[in-house]
Amino acid sequence: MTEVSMKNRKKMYGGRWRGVKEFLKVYRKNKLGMIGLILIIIYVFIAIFAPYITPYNPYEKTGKPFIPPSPEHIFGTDELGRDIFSLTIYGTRISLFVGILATLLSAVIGSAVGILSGYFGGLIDDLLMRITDLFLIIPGIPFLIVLSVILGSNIWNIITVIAIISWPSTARLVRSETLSLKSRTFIEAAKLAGATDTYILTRHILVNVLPLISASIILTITRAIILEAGLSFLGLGDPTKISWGTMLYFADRYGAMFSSNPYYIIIPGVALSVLGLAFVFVSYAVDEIVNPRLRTRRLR
Amino acid sequence: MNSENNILLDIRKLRVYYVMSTGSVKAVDDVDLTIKNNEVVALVGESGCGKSTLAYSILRILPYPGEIISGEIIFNGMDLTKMDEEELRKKIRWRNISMIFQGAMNSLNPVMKIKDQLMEAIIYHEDAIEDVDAAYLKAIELIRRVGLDPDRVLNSYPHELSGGMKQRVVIAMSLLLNPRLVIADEPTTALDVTTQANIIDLLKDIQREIGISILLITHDLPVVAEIADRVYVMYAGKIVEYADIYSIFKNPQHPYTEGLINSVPSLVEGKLRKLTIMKGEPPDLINPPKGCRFHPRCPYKMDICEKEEPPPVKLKEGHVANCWLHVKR
Amino acid sequence: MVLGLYKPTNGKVIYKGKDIFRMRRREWRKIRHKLQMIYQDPYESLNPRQKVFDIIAEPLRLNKLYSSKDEIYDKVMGVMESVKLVPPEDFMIRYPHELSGGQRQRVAIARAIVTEPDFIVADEPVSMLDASLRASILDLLLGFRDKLGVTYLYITHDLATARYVGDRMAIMYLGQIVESGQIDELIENPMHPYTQALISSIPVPDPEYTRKKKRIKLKGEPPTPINPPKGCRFHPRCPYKMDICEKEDPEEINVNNGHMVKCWLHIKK
Amino acid sequence: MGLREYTIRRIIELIISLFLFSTISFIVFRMMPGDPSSLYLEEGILEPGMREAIRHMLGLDKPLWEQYLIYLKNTFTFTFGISFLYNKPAIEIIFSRKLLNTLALLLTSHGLAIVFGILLGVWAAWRRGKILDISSMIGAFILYSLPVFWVGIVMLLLFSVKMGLFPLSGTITAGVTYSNIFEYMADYIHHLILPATAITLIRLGGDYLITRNTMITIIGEDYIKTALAKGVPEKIVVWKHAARNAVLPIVTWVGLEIAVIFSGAVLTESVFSWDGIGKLIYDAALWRDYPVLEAAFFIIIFVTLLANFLTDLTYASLDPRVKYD
Repeated sequence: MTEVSMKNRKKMYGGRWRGVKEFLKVYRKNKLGMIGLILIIIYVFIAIFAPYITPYNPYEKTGKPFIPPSPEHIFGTDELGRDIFSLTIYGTRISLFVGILATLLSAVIGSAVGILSGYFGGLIDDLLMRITDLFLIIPGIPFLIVLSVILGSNIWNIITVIAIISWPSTARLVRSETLSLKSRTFIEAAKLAGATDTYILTRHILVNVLPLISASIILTITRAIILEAGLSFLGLGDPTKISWGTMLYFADRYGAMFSSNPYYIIIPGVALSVLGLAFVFVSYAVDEIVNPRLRTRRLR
Repeated sequence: MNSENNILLDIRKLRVYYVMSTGSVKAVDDVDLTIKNNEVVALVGESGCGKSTLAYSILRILPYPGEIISGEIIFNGMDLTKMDEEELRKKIRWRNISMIFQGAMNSLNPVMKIKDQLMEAIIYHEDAIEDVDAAYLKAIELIRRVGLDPDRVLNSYPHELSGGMKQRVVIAMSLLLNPRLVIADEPTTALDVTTQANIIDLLKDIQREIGISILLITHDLPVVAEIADRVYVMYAGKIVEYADIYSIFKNPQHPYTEGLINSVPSLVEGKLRKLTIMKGEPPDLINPPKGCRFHPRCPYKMDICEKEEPPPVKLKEGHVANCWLHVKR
Repeated sequence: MVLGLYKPTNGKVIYKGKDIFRMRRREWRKIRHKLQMIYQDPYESLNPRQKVFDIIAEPLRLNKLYSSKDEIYDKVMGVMESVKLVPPEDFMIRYPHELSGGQRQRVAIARAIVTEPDFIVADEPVSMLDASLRASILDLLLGFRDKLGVTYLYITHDLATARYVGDRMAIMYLGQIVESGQIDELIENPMHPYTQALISSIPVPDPEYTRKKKRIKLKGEPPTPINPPKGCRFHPRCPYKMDICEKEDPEEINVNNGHMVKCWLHIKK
Repeated sequence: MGLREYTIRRIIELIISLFLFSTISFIVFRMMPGDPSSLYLEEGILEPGMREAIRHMLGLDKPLWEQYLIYLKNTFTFTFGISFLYNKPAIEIIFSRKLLNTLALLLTSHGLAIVFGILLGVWAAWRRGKILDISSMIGAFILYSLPVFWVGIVMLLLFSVKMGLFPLSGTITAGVTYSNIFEYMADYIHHLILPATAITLIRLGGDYLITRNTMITIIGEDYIKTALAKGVPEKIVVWKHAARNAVLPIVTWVGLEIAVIFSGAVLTESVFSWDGIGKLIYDAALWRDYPVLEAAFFIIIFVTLLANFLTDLTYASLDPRVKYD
């Protein structure tokens, strides 16, 4: 109706990002969380600008094999004389890509299954949970080995395969959160106001479940990154791409352990572990904020 | 009449904070409180005002990250805040001061039988008990005293009993070692009305029979009216008024006490009782208001209330209110 | 159940002469917003991820009661003012966790009255709140009765509050109404042994009065409604139990002027 | 429902699950591109003419449904057919030490990780907020983010190559004859130490964190405060009251993690050339040795299901609130 109300409406929608801002304000106080976040930003930066950072083309022989660290090659060279530093920099790309994409995929499947199962209950719940349990029992790596052999070794297959074995735990978590949300009265209130199931699922359940399980989703990234490296280490990685796991595979295979350049083994592993740790830190910080065990609802 | 030897527990200038990175929650701030022998003292306040924290600090079982910052808790001439942990455990906890926790549902360990939970208090106080068998008989007798069947109850797990039964078990447990003071933290909330009445009667009878002191912590004024001898009113971490039970209800002197008492509907008076509507909400205890903590909600606010904390004013023997209204200048 | 969320095994809920479980969907959709509910726990009844404005506007949007955004906006603002969430501009962009318990309950009330209902079920709306806040919430509810003519079904275990807010009262034991009537009449002259026990066990905030009062003690604890006792459901705990109570369920009788009681003691044979 | 009915029902469920898994794994394995004969052909192991004979010998020329029936029969009689690669019954290969080796590795490492994880977690939660709690938590985060195979390689590099303290690979020293069983055991343990330590370290982080988190929730419960107020000594409160309740979620977690545990075994066995199921699966997958793969998977899943069943029973025996339903 009036100008006043239009102005106020703007103010109201202007508040849309306030939740995010507030979250960041609290997050910034968490030291481990900030360390993790900064590390991740550095890794992302490295992954994007890899060609500008690396001194050598990682695919080319630039020195003698197994040279120990020297001013030209700060971490030495591999069995083909390629620069370890450049290889490691390029490896960042695969780890981040696979880790994040596989996690997203598994989060989508897991959330969908978990929400539907928890919300509708009954037969749907029984069926979906039986399927989830079946997938939970599958031993991950042995299964991955078989699947990689069937599907072949390329990066998309690796992502799919990691998502397949990661989603059941997300599904279980989402289901239990959905169940506890479902029993809260605001869901009943929405039904009373005439909301449909789809409306409740998206506007009430999903928006509440995702923050609660965000910490565990972030943790899945660490597991996915380690899984990718594990697969590549077994020689099942994408042979056309440089990955830390593949580097370790060749390092192990060509006896880097006995060579004069043990950095060939150490550097990719450190890169891998630090990235994993960064996500663990972020997950921990998010968990402290979203699911504070200390801040009870009503402190007496 | 107020001879020093009659005082059982004397809390002086107690401060208890929850120290956190975001700021300290000043849950108990400069609190004085005394309990005499054979007396029921009620500590009344709303949720979050620090009354349970006060109870936890007496037995030194504060949850993380609570800390006693300063002050003394004198029991029988001993300062509990400075006592060695092992001595406190052996001489004070349960043997002299026992506690009934808010919601008996959660104060019994779900994976242990009632029998074992009762006996525990006895076993770990060997020096207090000469004969474990006699102690066991005492436990049976107490269970019977609170109106339960020992054969059925002692061998049960907590989840096999109803809420009222668990509350009775907890009361029996609190009396095992003949303590001199029982702290009862909201002993009747979460129980249905008729059970609640039975539990109040039970506490009242037992108190008279064996002559113990009770510190009753509650937000429920009608319950207080029924059982207490004296009342302390707590608001935002501070004691604002204390007096004997009749003075508090008939002649409250602090605006908060007055508002609190007049905001409770009465079954007898029904619609005839005009309820006071208090404005605002209790403050958070990280940044409590300056001056008198009640001033933002007080209908009689003066300028000084915003600036300076009111001193305790003695209105008559045993009736003290911390309010500028009563300070003569 | 009164509000059509769960279907009954038997019986009817009649609103303005019609059984709501027999209504057609379209018809039900049209009147649904006239029946509202206020819940006990304001920490559970508001979606933590919705802003106050959206919480209150949701029933309007879902029932398509207004067509334009401005109309909805004005309505919500008006309602927020009437529940004293002022200034509304400040409150409407907040999330529930930024509000205190009392403010949350005001939001819940605003949401219930925004559709201008005739009938509101209030399920223990003040039992989770601090004593100093209860009176103001009760006052608010009573205000809407006077101003908007709302009818309340006030569910509570707190008889003192019930007497303060209510006109008529029904006492329920194990899923059955055992006594009902005008509230003052019921409290001053209770006829069912359960009502008598209940009233005698309520403490009164007056030390002199409450200490003189005699109390009727009940045996045992309420059994579960899954397997209620035969006959009168109250007989195992009743101090006046007769033989017939174990066998037959008493009829409800009218003792005087709408005071109904369901007890063999008052049935003349 | 009583314990007996519960057990019977669970066993029936177990058999159904096994049947389902067997069918799934049959489908999955036959989907693998190239049967063994074509692979052997490429690698030049076989002469072209012999291919059909081999296919016939392995039963690969039969229609798929017939292969399935044979497969089911083999599975549920625990014979699993003849290995294409080793030309021995698959079950014999698995039980010829390989399963035993894997179990020895997993049981030692996980046993240690669980024991130390619980001890450390309980202790840290009780000392919450103190410097040792925070540093041990960061330590656990680091352990959690390390890849087990890399830890293995670095340990080999350090303790075997540089210091020469431990053997580089295998379960026993090749070509040695032992004069008695103790000598054999000593050699076996000498080989076991590095791989077992690697797994223990990695798992310790997770076991510790989950214990610490549940303990922190439990410490906040009223029954812990009650026990303390009762004058029960702190140590007893921690171990008898708090830890006993904290163990319940840990039991559930360990049950859920059993599948993950087998995964870790494959990588570790590969690094240390530990002659176990993991390595066997890896080789069998590369050479399309269906009977061995099927048998190995069946055994792993059987062990997993059995372990889940045992965890549920353990849980029920620890928590009096559990009703068998």
